[in-house]
Amino acid sequence: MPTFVRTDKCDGCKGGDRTACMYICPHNLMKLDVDGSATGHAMKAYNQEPDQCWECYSCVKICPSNAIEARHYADVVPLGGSVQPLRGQDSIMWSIKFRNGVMKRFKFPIRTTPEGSIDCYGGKPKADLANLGKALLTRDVMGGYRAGNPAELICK
Amino acid sequence: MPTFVRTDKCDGCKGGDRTACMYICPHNLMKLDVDGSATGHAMKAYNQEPDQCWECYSCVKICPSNAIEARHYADVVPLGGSVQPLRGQDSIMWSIKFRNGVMKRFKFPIRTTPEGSIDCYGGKPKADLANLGKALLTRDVMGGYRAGNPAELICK
Amino acid sequence: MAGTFGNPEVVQEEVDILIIGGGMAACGAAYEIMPWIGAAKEAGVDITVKLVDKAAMDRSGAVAQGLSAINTYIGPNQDPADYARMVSNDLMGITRDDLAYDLGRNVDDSVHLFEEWGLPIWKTVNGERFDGATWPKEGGKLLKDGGDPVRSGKWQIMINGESYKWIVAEAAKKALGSDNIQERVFIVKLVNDANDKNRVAGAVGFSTREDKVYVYKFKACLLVAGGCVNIFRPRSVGEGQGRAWYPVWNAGSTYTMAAEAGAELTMMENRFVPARFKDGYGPVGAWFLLFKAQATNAYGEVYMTKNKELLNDYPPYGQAAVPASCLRNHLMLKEMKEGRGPIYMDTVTALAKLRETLSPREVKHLEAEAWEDFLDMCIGQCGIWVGENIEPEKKNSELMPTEPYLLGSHSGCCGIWASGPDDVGAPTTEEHPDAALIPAHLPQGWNWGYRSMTTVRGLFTAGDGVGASGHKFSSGSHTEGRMCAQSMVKFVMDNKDWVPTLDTSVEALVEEIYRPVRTFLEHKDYTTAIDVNPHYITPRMLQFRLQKIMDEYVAGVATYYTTNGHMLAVAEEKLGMLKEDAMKMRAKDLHELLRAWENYHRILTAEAHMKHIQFRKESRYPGFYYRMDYNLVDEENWHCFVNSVYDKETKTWTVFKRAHKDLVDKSKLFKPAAH
Amino acid sequence: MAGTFGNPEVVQEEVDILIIGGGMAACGAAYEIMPWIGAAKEAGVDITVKLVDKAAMDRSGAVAQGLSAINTYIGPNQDPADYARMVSNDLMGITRDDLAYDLGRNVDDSVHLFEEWGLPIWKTVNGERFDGATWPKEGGKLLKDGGDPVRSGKWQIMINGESYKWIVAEAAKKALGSDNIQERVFIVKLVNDANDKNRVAGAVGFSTREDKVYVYKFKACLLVAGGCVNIFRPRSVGEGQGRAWYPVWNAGSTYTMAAEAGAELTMMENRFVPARFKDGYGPVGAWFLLFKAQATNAYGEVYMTKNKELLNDYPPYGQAAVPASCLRNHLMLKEMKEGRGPIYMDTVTALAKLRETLSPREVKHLEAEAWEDFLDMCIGQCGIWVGENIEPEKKNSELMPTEPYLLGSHSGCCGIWASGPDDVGAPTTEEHPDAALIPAHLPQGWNWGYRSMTTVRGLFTAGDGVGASGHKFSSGSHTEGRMCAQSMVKFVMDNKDWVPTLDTSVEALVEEIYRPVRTFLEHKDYTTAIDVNPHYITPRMLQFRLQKIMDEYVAGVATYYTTNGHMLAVAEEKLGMLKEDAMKMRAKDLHELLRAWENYHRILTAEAHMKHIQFRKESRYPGFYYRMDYNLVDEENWHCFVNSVYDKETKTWTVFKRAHKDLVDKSKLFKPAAH
Ligand SMILES: Cc1cc2c(cc1C)N(S(=O)(=O)O)[C@@H]1C(=O)NC(=O)N=C1N2C[C@H](O)[C@H](O)[C@H](O)COP(=O)(O)OP(=O)(O)OC[C@H]1O[C@@H](n2cnc3c(N)ncnc32)[C@H](O)[C@@H]1O
Ligand SMILES: Cc1cc2c(cc1C)N(S(=O)(=O)O)[C@@H]1C(=O)NC(=O)N=C1N2C[C@H](O)[C@H](O)[C@H](O)COP(=O)(O)OP(=O)(O)OC[C@H]1O[C@@H](n2cnc3c(N)ncnc32)[C@H](O)[C@@H]1O
Ligand SMILES: Nc1ncnc2c1ncn2[C@@H]1O[C@H](COP(=O)(O)O)[C@@H](O)[C@H]1O
Ligand SMILES: Nc1ncnc2c1ncn2[C@@H]1O[C@H](COP(=O)(O)O)[C@@H](O)[C@H]1O
Ligand SMILES: Nc1ncnc2c1ncn2[C@@H]1O[C@H](COP(=O)(O)O)[C@@H](O)[C@H]1O
Ligand code: SF4
Ligand code: SF4
Ligand code: SF4
Ligand code: SF4
Ligand code: NA
Repeated sequence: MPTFVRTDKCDGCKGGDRTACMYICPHNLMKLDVDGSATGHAMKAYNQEPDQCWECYSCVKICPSNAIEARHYADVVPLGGSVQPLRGQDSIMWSIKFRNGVMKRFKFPIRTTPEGSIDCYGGKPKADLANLGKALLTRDVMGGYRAGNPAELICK
Repeated sequence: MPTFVRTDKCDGCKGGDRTACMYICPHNLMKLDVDGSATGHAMKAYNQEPDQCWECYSCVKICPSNAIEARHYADVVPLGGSVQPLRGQDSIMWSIKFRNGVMKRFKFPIRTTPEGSIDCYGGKPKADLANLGKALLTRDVMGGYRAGNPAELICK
Repeated sequence: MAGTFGNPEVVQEEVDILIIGGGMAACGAAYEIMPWIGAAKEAGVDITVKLVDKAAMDRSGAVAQGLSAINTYIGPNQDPADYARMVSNDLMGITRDDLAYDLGRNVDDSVHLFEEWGLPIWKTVNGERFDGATWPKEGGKLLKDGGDPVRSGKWQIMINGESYKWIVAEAAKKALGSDNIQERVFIVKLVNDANDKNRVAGAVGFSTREDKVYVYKFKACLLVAGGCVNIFRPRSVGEGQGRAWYPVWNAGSTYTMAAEAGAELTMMENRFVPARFKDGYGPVGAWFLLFKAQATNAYGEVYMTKNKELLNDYPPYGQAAVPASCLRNHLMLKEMKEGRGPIYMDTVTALAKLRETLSPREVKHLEAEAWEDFLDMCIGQCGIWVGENIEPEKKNSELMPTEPYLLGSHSGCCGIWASGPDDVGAPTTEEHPDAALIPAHLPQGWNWGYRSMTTVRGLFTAGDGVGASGHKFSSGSHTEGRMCAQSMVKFVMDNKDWVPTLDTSVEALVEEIYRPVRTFLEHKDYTTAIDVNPHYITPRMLQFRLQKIMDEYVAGVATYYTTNGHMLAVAEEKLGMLKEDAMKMRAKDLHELLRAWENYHRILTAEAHMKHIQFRKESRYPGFYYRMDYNLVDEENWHCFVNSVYDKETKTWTVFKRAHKDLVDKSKLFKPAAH
Repeated sequence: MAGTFGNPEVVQEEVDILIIGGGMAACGAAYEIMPWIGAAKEAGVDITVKLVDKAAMDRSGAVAQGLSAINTYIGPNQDPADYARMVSNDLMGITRDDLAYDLGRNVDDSVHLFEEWGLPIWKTVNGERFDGATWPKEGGKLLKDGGDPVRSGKWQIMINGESYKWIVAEAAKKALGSDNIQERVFIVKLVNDANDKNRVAGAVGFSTREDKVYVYKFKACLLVAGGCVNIFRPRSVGEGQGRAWYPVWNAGSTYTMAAEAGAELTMMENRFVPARFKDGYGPVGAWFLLFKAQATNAYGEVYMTKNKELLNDYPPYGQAAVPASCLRNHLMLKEMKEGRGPIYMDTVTALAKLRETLSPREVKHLEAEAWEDFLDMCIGQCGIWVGENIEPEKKNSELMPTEPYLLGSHSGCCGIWASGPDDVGAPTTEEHPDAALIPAHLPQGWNWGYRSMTTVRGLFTAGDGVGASGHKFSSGSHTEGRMCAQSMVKFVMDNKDWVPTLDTSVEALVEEIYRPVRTFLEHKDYTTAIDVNPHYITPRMLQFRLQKIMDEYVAGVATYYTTNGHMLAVAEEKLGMLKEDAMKMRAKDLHELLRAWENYHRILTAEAHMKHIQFRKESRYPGFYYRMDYNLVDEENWHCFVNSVYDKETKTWTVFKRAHKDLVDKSKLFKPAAH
């Protein structure tokens, strides 16, 4: 299911020096063809190694022009289906088309806080070197420590 | 073990309209890169689909410039060996180099008559329509018919 | 002048006889046909012939690389009946004795011609063996004059065969004349006659070098485009996937075109899974038979001895003096499955032993002989040896059963149901409980007028094309081609006023053949990378998909050759979708158009294979494949042929039984079954 | 300014702490470390830190795509000891209770942070389940405030996890600050200290975007570059080969770099062979545990029931209430091997049953939940569903065991031998018959001063890096990273005057890293086609070769996961040559340089795997792999860790045993063995 870039939609991220898809692909697959020498389509992006694509959709989800789609890997999957997301700030919408034409749509939450809003240490204790290596910083305020029943430890 | 073409040796069969390697490859793999757009090497040949190469050596044997060699298929075979023929009119010489440097040479006959000398029907009987479908044309003169013991045939 | 990529020139030609393919069978036909055409001309009938090959005849087909043995040579001391028995035995009893017997009595003639033409054939002179160029100096004789070939096995004789095809093609080309030969045209399909749907009237193909479509009309056609390679995933999947055992370029064209034309296929469930030198696919015959090497498991145990009790599971076949190829695999596979691999060819012991018994001169040649066996026909295996530093006298080599191949001339017997000789006692009627299920338009019995004609009028075949025989090899394929030459001349003379009329318009045929090109041109700019596009599929990916389906569900290597009815049902569904998707193949150039149509041929051949395996509710070829839901050889219910016809309109198969009959006594093959 | 392709700019940087990787563990470390660095600064010690990731942290590592569950959440009602027991049980008894227990008591803290940061976690409110955005309106609570998560299994809780990594990375990036983060740099190797060869002093890598080599010096380093994918041939070999279960981009960097630096590895024989939805690799956890689906053979038989007697072959492990993952595979494989495949997940029955028991509102969500499970973490599986017209309520899907993966955080336990907590009763000495074979420079016992330090001074690891534990998953990996943060700050403070000195010159390092580039530039014009050249090998072909060796000889899918000592010996020889050939890899651009070094990392990891399997003369993980020459779980001789060290000079491995010890009572897991 490698991704492909639609020529009619990609604008090369408006000529910025790094494109969104190149920025995000965990496997370094997306590439901007600056002069068109690789694809014949200058200033548009392409997947430079489709058979290494994990189909993680990171590029699909991030593209500001919705120019990236996936064609399920042709050596395995019959043609004609598509699975396309639209990722917003707090939710993602999936449009799903079967080979036989059946359509489905799903919407799922992705985040309960605004993007960029994380306040890492707000309301958290200050680190105290005396505790270094003894306990995670936030275990008291976040309540995540499970002390355990000492009787369960054979040698203790 | 796809074949490769050495840039220093291939002369594009001197610009003839069909090259020897293109002529011979049973799988249509060898191609002349007329303008260099495919390989960067104009008027030289290349193997356009190495992973479909049967390693039949037809191209290797026919190249008038000895420009074609084989690099044993790298997804299977450790590097460093080579198996290279020189095919003459009546015999073929093989130079064999192992990965570890061991060398061997072999020479084998390939033909007992001069190339092009076959006289198809010389000394053969004329076809007689009365025999059509009854016996191969040359079975009497070439002595190849084995009549068989009729007793072996159950229903006859 | 050729057209453009989007708009090919259309070349229309009418001949009396079209030969599709330029391999061993085609060369045999080409050689044999001209004198008979000459005779016909003298009798006032002008017959034109054309041979079309996708490649160059000098090196096209299975023998491109050469061969190191001629595997079918009867010689003066064996009977054609012995040969027919051997064929039957190796193919688990279900072969056509008429075809094998007929081949056996004729095949040596071709071999004698090869020798005359210049093929070097080893000889034994005064008990010592000499290569094909040396024996004349030692007082040896030609085969036809009683010369003594070097037998590797009962049927095989050794040659210096690097130029085998080159030599055979020279004779064929000289005979036909270059005007009657068209190379680099790939035939895509046969066209039925407009007035007789059970008859062929034409064929259509395209040039792989120029933008041209060729439309041929004819009275008779010899379809000899070889067997089928690469429908199963090969064991090497990178660059090495081109290294198949059988020629990677034979793509099932024979079976698919015949099926689409309506010809009856036979034994398409059969396959050949050769045990070969691992990775290089080097042949084993010379090692087993000439060098007398043994194959062992990783612990040095000879599995043919160790596991011989397993043969008792398959009476009477297991009791044959030489167990069938599939049964040899069966015994090997037991070791692999139970974790006692790798399997080795014990070359070290074999060569050491030979050194003890051969003459000093022969010992000198021994090493060269071992290398020549591969250099003549499987150079890739030498590539493995040099890369892995294997000198066969010092280090053993691994063996491995390969992915399955479909063919009718080597040790397999799938193919087309062909008319046999009428003088060996073959049945002429159909008498068995299911005879009524045989579609009515099909002939009764094993011969229907023209030797080697298929069930479709005017369509002939030979070599890998003829099913239910096998073990013809290079020489036998040549011979079968020669027999076809005569039948076709006869057929044309009998039909001299008949005019072929295509059942499809030339425009529609051209449109169909160039569909992958048009699909590409229409959609290529939709995406930025031409290989990933929702509107089409590359032939390469299509091939991978086919191979994956066959490998995983139709008893490929992935499952140690096992399948069952459920897996076959899944395969059926997946192949169905693949066939639909094949209509969306793209071709970005003529080379890819070639790959597109090759793969279409592969798909249909694969489907036939699957349908036949589905129909035959037993495991006739243990070691080649196992239906685990019917894991036995069921002589009572399945000692019969499985045949089929394809309907190109509905795209469906009708599969049915035909009765088997022995024309020579097989009991001579078997020792009595162990308790 | 960057250099040129042939002549990269060299960037040298000295920091106190280098974090290699940007995945779950790295993000945990990044978050936890800054307050402690702040505290150190107040105490007068300035500590600098840098995080280097080959990709972009927002979507790097295994969680790039998202996840649909957090698989390790203890909750208030289970004990860390229960968790340690589960880990041990699933990994056939050989795990480090100290590591698992320590993780178990700390892991929930990270989960609570994730929820604070914005990760939607499903909740049960008044007996009904709600997604992570809906429960607040229904009166649900945060986990930390006693909210009730939706448990799929005993340890797993459901999330809406599409943005899981994005959220966790946001916290990490904010904490560290962008100046301390370098993305798109691939670290190739660690550099030992010139004065202490058992200590790390630096690391070297290259930019995948600019012609730059990065040389880092440091006091401490956290190596958390994930597990290892693609050392075995995947089942799909065309375009689909990118579709692996675990992230295709994690290439064994963690294990290889640690080994080359001299760190002791542990349990590298372990692997994970997940049973997954066929071809798409869709996860099965939610289907089994949440939707209560059953897996059957082709005949509808539930193999876990049908074959349960097989569990008796493996006492006591077979008697666990939940059989280990490998044993579940073992029962499935029996069906496949005996020809009763395909295996199916019976989604149809499961969904139909659920409809009967859920509330109407829940039923409405059921279909969406089934799809979300894949859309959140394995979109490719939905690709299969749409292509094959599979609606899970109407048609069952095939399951299949995959090719093997090497990892330490999921259901596997290979990795690096790491120092554990000192308060849970772990051994501090080595007492077993073979203790003398442990190389003398290695520590005794399970803790040696700094939590999560490897046996190499200054080198720490977490997540997939830590061996002999497993079942940490995303949350546990984050937690282990956090523990490392503290240890590293401590280590740096304890070594504040120590100055790192690289044991290799910068020039030599640069030369080595850019060797594939130079090889390419030097030889590329020798042949007309750049991919076939006798002077180099493409990383792609090298990878195929590696996968073929591992698949065929080291218990890949080709042999149904079986091997033996002979096959391993062949693998050893072939891997040796492959390692030599790796020196001849070419890189035609920076992207290929990345692939070259990834594949080098894969080779060494694969070699470690092979050496460990060779050493452990039993079959500890039936269903993951079988040594057919020792096809049993041998508690008497092999209830122990297998550990190893690599010597980068001689390129050889030393493999040895370490004693295993239970720190929590395992007998609670087992019912008495059936006769
Ligand atoms: C590949 C191979 C083959 C053999 C062996 C080893 C190896 C490695 N061995 S050992 O294993 O035992 O070692 C043998 C051996 O030593 N001795 C022997 O006698 N025969 C052996 N064979 C078998 C024979 O070669 C085989 O039986 C015959 O060649 C079969 O003859 P024929 O049926 O004519 O097929 P072909 O492959 O020769 O020719 C096919 C032709 O068709 C063309 N073609 C194909 N599709 C076409 C299309 N669509 N349109 C137009 N043309 C289209 C081809 O170009 C070719 O011309
Ligand atoms: C892929 C995957 C993973 C999981 C699951 C399904 C699937 C399909 N499942 S389910 O199956 O159960 O469905 C889980 C699930 O639902 N719930 C859960 O909690 N965990 C699951 N995992 C497991 C966790 O994801 C896993 O345990 C953790 O992510 C492990 O964390 P860590 O050890 O940090 O590895 P990482 O992959 O996150 O990060 C690796 C980082 O290293 C970078 N990197 C790698 N090599 C490098 C180099 N040489 N130089 C520089 N950087 C270099 C990477 O870019 C990355 O940043
Ligand atoms: N072990 C064997 N026993 C008998 N015949 C064999 C054996 N191996 C190969 N042959 C025959 O030798 C010829 C060439 O074999 P191969 O190289 O396997 O194609 C064929 O006729 C095979 O049937
Ligand atoms: N020699 C044969 N040829 C064809 N079909 C056969 C043969 N022997 C048995 N069958 C088929 O096997 C099935 C059972 O046949 P029977 O056992 O003869 O009743 C029927 O479908 C027969 O058509
Ligand atoms: N059949 C099962 N029985 C028990 N636990 C399972 C089962 N399948 C999956 N799991 C667990 O569920 C979680 C996710 O599973 P998976 O999707 O297989 O990665 C892991 O913790 C697995 O160990
Ligand atoms: S992110 Fe989208 S618009 Fe930007 S370069 Fe990539 S494909 Fe084009
Ligand atoms: S889907 Fe993922 S792996 Fe594939 S190109 Fe996009 S970001 Fe890269
Ligand atoms: S035959 Fe040789 S010289 Fe001629 S084009 Fe081919 S490689 Fe070049
Ligand atoms: S070796 Fe044979 S298949 Fe390969 S390119 Fe040469 S002629 Fe073609
Ligand atoms: Na042979």
